[in-house]
Amino acid sequence: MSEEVAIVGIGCTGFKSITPDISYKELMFEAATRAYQDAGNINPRKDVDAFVTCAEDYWEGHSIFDEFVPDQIGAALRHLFTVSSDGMIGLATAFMLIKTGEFNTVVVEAHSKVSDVTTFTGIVNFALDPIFNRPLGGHPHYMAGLEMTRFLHETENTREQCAQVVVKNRRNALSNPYAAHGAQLTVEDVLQSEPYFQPLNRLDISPVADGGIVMVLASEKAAKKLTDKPVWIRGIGWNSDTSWPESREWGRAMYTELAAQMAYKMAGIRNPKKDVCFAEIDDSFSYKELQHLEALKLCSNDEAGKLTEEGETEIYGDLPVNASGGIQGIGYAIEASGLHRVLETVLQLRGEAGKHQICDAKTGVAQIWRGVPTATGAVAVLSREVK
Amino acid sequence: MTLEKINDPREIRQWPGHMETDYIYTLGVAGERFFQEIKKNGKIMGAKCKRCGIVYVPPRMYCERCFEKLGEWVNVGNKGTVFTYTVAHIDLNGAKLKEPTIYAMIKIDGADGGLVHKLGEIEPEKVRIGMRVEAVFKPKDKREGSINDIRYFKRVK
Amino acid sequence: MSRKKSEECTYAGTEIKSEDIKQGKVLTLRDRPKAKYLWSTGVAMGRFLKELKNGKIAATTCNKCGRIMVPPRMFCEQCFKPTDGWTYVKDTGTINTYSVSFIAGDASRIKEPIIVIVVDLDGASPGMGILHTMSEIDWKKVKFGMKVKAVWKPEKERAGAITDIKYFKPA
Amino acid sequence: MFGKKRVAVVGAGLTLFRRNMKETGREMCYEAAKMALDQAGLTLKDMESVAYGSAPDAFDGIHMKGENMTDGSGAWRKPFSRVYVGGGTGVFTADAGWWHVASGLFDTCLVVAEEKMSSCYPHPAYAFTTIFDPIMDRPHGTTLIWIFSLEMHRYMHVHGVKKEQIALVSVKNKRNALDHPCAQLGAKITVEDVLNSEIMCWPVQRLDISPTSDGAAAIVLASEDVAKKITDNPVWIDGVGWCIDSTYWTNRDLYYPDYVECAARMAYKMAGIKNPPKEIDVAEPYDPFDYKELHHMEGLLLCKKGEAPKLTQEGVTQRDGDLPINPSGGLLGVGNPIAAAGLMKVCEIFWQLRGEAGKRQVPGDPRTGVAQAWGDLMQYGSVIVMRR
Repeated sequence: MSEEVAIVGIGCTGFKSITPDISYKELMFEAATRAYQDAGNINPRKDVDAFVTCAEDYWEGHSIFDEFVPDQIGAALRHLFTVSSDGMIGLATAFMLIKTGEFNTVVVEAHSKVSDVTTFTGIVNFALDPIFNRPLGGHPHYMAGLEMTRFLHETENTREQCAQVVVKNRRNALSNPYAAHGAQLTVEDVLQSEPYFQPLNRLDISPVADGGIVMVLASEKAAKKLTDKPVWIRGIGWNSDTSWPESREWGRAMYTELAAQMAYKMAGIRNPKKDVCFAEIDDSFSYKELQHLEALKLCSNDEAGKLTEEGETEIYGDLPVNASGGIQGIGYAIEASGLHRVLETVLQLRGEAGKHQICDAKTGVAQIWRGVPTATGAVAVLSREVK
Repeated sequence: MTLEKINDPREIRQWPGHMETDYIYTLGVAGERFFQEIKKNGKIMGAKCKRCGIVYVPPRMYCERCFEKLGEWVNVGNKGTVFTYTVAHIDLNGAKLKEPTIYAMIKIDGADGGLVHKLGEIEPEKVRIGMRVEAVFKPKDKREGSINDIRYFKRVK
Repeated sequence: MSRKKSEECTYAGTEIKSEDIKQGKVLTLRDRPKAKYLWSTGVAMGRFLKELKNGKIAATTCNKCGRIMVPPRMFCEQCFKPTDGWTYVKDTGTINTYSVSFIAGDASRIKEPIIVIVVDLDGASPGMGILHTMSEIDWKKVKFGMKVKAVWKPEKERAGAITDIKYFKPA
Repeated sequence: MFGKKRVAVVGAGLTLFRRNMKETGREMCYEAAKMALDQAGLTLKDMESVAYGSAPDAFDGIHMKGENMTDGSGAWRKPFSRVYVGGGTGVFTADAGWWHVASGLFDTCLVVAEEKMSSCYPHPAYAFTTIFDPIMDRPHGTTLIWIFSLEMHRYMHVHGVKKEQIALVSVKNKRNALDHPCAQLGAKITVEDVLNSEIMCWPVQRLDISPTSDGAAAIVLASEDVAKKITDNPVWIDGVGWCIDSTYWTNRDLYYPDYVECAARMAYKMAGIKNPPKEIDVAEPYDPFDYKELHHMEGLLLCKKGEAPKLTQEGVTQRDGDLPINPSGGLLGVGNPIAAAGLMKVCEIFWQLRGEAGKRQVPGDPRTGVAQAWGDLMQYGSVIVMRR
């Protein structure tokens, strides 16, 4: 008999465009300290069965970054490992560990110290295929420009509606103390910002941010001892479409459609539009929020832009999307981006989201994409109710 | 939380480093054949999966869907259709380009995929999805077995 | 589909020689990443580096386990709590282990061997060592447990780096 | 729907291990994965998830290299994730495959590990110069061999181990590798050859070290229900374990790998193993350097601390000895494409327990085997226990 899995503790440093006063170790230590206290003041030296950390070497400037993780999160001479992926796939890994029945309490860590990197685009570029794509040269975000053109071509969503996503999310971020990039903008501001990869403009592309997150997951039995406000992982899914950009759909986010299918099936959700109250999803490029909303089946195809324009995805709307400010408003936090979507979903479900709290949030969806040039994403369905 | 924090901005310091060295990539079993054909013959070749019927461009040594080993090579010609495009105005370092670069995903005729490449001999405003284009190769003696042996794709007149 | 035993399998792959690459017998592409960093040194290492410039080795302390830790950190990894304060350790110590390198980082050969040591510093908790190099001794005469002392760069040349200690020499 | 499930290995595959391979990383992944599927009698369609492992991106020269290799690893439109624990990755990838199936989320998992070290120019050793702390270690020009020679020397010093004893490991493993079809460096050498080989970083000499390599390995995992339908002789994963020690490696006594012991205890507990030397019939401990085999035999509790050199001298660890160690030829003989080399060890245990190891087969009908890998800053242990 297997147990359900809950998130019983969250810790976050908040996000800033730069954190020059602390090292990445000190950043992680802060997030860990907060998470363990939130999880009923557990002692990671004794009370945690496994630790999952999420990082990629070139973001950190260290080959085998795994080496530099254990001490500051309480995992020295303990069962820690790295998943080279977004924190949400780390969450899925922790979920699987607990489901095996061999682990009761598992910690997930993800962070961004992206301000330590002085060649951000050089590193994104180094992820392109060295044979077919990289030799073309240029700024790698042209891949997103290609995708946006096709997305707008295939659907009835408009350029202006994409800009509205940015306006909404950066405004929402003003209500979120964690967010680094809150702003009052207009659709015109976005449309008139410099063209970068047309139709993508400068303000369609999320700015980056530093921050650390640690989460504590527990089995049903352990969760009840640690907290009176568990948030249950009802379903989780992750998926990778072909690694060849040339073979992708471009207009559709297949990775999210398939990850959502997996997560919804696990959660027993047949009608996401009805069963999901709100969503925290990847909006790292403006159009991505619309593309992902449709892939998540939270609206019909061609409808995401219209809903956005009509205000339905605002905090007070029928389907609040990125009430936290999303990646546009909080900042792109590399591998912590997905775990932060989860964290904001947990805050909403606990009723602790403060000024951006959504009324009566029962079930939420968190989703992430790993960014250019990947076709990998993850989806989590979270709920206040265990079943 | 650490008990001590930095309060004096003069105490803030960064330590420099890098992860830069040279890399030499082999093009692989499929890539070697593909680029030799481009280099020597100016031909774009695809690899066909007999089981799925898919013609892969860029070619693979295996079908990603069914894992058949691919042995059948098909000359797919040098023409295709713009499937999507973008006009880039900044370079890798974020500096404004003097002339914008037009990138496009070109569906190659007779193939299920295509190539991500550049468009040339056209103004950005005139590019359309569905536009017919063909590969413009470098002269044979300048070709070295790279995707840049195709200079760009241009509109079919 | 029928199952193949390991003996019946072909172990695939195409070997090429380094010369094939050099002579252009196989096609290759070259690249070099742009990957530069400026890591924030933070509270612990920031102070440590600043103290090195002054010719001192700074360490942090944990009141719970009583350890004196170097390199310093703002957390005690054994107790999982913030460290409580600072102290100095000596620039003398004992060789915990050593090796003698005849090759450089790119695997090329070097003429003068480098004596590499882990030195447990006096004044720190037992076993608290740092990596450094040793000089002013024939490498064949280095011994485990040998007492060593730091040789500092002149104050003006110090940059706030571990290399402000030029090397360790026999005490 | 869920609940802990027993997990079986039902197929294994390897590419050749060579200094330079023509195949790209993803093409090598494909070759290994295809062979593993063929051996299991399964197709890609049968695979519900993929666990991938690889060591530094700085070898292959691709940031987020896992994402570049999803297709070759059989993950087209499938759940895919990459685990990464330095040199420990290969064995750990099999551990990761285990939880995909044991969790009940998936009935099958394709496990693939790959390394293409030759892309890094002029030498893969460069990638290792960036594994160190930039403030404390890198300014000295620290290399990988520096730190391992420090560990080897400390181990020799504490137990009074002689170079001659350690060299026996290299002699044994390179000879074992002569029987391995993928091997890069199978050879008949003598202890004198090792002792007379070029000094790299004393006490480490050229023949104490495994080579750099390109290569890939794969295994197919299935839940008990599925495994029983497709094979009469599954090999079960009965225990997995992993552990990481502190980053501050100069604060630890390097003579003994506590982290390997911690990982081994985790795996043995899961597998119900109480007396490892008695219950384990064949072992593949990680041997990128010859002393590491001895170090890891001790960490795996296969003998007492300091006792491994003696057992080696007595021939206990030979293929026909009482406790065969690295019958494959190990990293010293077969080659060391980091993550692929670790998973190669799991493949070897699988073949040994099935009696399919051909010329490498250890006698006595082995029933229980263990594979182990090691990584990071002399800091990581990953362990898997398998039973017929």
